[in-house]
Amino acid sequence: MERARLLRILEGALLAAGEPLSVERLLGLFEEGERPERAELEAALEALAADWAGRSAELVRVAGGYRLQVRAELAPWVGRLWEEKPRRYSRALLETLAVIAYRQPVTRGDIERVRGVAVSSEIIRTLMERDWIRVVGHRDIPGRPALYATTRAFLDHFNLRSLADLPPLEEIRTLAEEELPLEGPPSPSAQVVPLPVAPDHRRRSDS
Amino acid sequence: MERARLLRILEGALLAAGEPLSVERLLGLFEEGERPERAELEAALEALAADWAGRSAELVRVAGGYRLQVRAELAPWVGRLWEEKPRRYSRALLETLAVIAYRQPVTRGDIERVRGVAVSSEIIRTLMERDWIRVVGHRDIPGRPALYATTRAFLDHFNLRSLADLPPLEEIRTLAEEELPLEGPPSPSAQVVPLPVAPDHRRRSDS
Amino acid sequence: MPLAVVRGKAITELPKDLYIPPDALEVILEAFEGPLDLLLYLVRRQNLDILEINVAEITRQYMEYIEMMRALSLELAAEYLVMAALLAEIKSRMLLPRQAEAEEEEEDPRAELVRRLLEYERYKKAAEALDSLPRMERDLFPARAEPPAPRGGRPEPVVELRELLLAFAGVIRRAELRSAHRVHLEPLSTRERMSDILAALEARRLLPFTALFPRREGRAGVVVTFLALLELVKEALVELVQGEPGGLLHVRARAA
Repeated sequence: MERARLLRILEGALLAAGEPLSVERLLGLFEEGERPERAELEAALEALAADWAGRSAELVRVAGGYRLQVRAELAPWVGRLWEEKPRRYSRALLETLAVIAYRQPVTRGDIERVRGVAVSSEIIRTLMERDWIRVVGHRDIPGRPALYATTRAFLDHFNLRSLADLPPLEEIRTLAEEELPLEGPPSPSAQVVPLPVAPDHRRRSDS
Repeated sequence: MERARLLRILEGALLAAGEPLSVERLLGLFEEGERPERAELEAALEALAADWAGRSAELVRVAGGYRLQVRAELAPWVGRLWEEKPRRYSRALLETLAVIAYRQPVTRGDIERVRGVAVSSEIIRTLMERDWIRVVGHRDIPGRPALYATTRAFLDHFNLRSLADLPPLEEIRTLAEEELPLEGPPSPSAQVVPLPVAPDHRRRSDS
Repeated sequence: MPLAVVRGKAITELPKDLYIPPDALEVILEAFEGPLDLLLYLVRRQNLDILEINVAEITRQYMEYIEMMRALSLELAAEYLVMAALLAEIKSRMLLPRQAEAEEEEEDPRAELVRRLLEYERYKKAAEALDSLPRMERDLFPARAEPPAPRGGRPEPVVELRELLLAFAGVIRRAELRSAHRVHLEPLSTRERMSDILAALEARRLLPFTALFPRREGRAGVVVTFLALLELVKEALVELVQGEPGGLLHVRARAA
């Protein structure tokens, strides 16, 4: 593969990933016949880094691999992108996360069957990037779909010691329909909910 | 602000955002004293688009604003970054989406009349969840069925600036006398199907 | 070996004008998006213009499909039967002699059907055109770079446990509306342990059975791990292997 083409592919992948890419992962983008040597790939990455010198982003090497990063000097402007409103997750994402938490390890197909709706790649990606879910294996069926499970970071965020601290299904069933905040505003306070051991507990934090 | 610096800031913001940014949002990145004129900003965006010409990504304008996106020709490599294959949508879903896109606002009944089969709730739910369609009102007939229309996110996802950019619907052939030749009289009134409303129309109701 | 039994009569070969490779029959019959789609196919297969539709012939072929689908016990949407009735009606009206004076108001009985077919075909093509547009996640990907550190760090949404539970309550409710049976779950400690075991097997392909039972967890831990293993075996996610009779048990992930 000619150098210019290799550079374009690498740059495209780094831009699309938005996360660090290891040399292995970058090599994995190529089919066997066209796959560059490792040294060739590394040389190409160096050339790419030189290409980006003096531009809005730089190619940096971090623990997880290579990533493009917007230069720190642009922070005063770029940071204003997010000044106004904190993002919120969609209901679809929360449902997907809940299904993974309660039924893990599950494939995307499993989630779709429970939810009755297609799960977008974006949701899975967001949850992976947030480090709330991870791939723990693959199911031994055609396509070898990934099996997802929740992570330590997930437990930490929700202040749980283990999944067993999540309320059992029977309790969730009793959450009344009218309690469902379809598009309700986020409750402003309480980022941390007390451990939901006893149901009364949880309801108290509700009110 | 000098042009080169302006370009760097815009590029940095577009890369950091990873989603379309409107001109307003881009103007909002600058403090009052340094804020470029709208025309200046738009000229800078054009220059940026020219900068990216022939590279791994391109600057495009979609409904939600300006977006830097990795070129489609790199999809074969970039797509390998993720294990999940991109979703393929069923014909039923695509046909439902097409009827909504071209004839909006429509009720489920309208869609069913065109397609000749019931529309599954799952399809509607998937489309709602992907944020490609939404309810824009209710028709004032018994049952007050919901009226569906496409969203800005739909246009963004399909790389469109407005509904006018959709591939044109095929011309309607009217049933003229000489065209239904076998027996019987010609159909008296060729029922003409309303063309999709002008896009601008609908977009106004969008905001 | 009959392909199907229709009205007590065994069909050993498909009607010639309906030729479909027999092993593809079900797939093809199920591929239609409804009666209009099927009719459109029948018309197009004869290279006919929709405007030149021959109702008697199309009706005959349509009915053969319907019988075929029934014979194969494929799920037949009610719309197919409604269309069958409509076709029969049109056919009979075409046979009736027309009265001269009525002729003026009377529409060609086929007109409405033709109009619907033309209309459906437009949207069918529009759907294909839509599908071939380059789209995000499939052909195009947003170009992103890590935001700059100091102020950039995009604030991640905070989710409360309650939101998560309510979302799940909604899922359960919908799932139970769809299917009569209730959602049931293993105890969460078991599911969690299943994930842990799989994760351990991701790192090392083969683990000694005993390595999964850390001493410090005591009896409760043993029970949870054992239940998790049974569940993993049941779901065909892992297998237990033994090199020789009486040898050491090993656990291995099923997917290679």
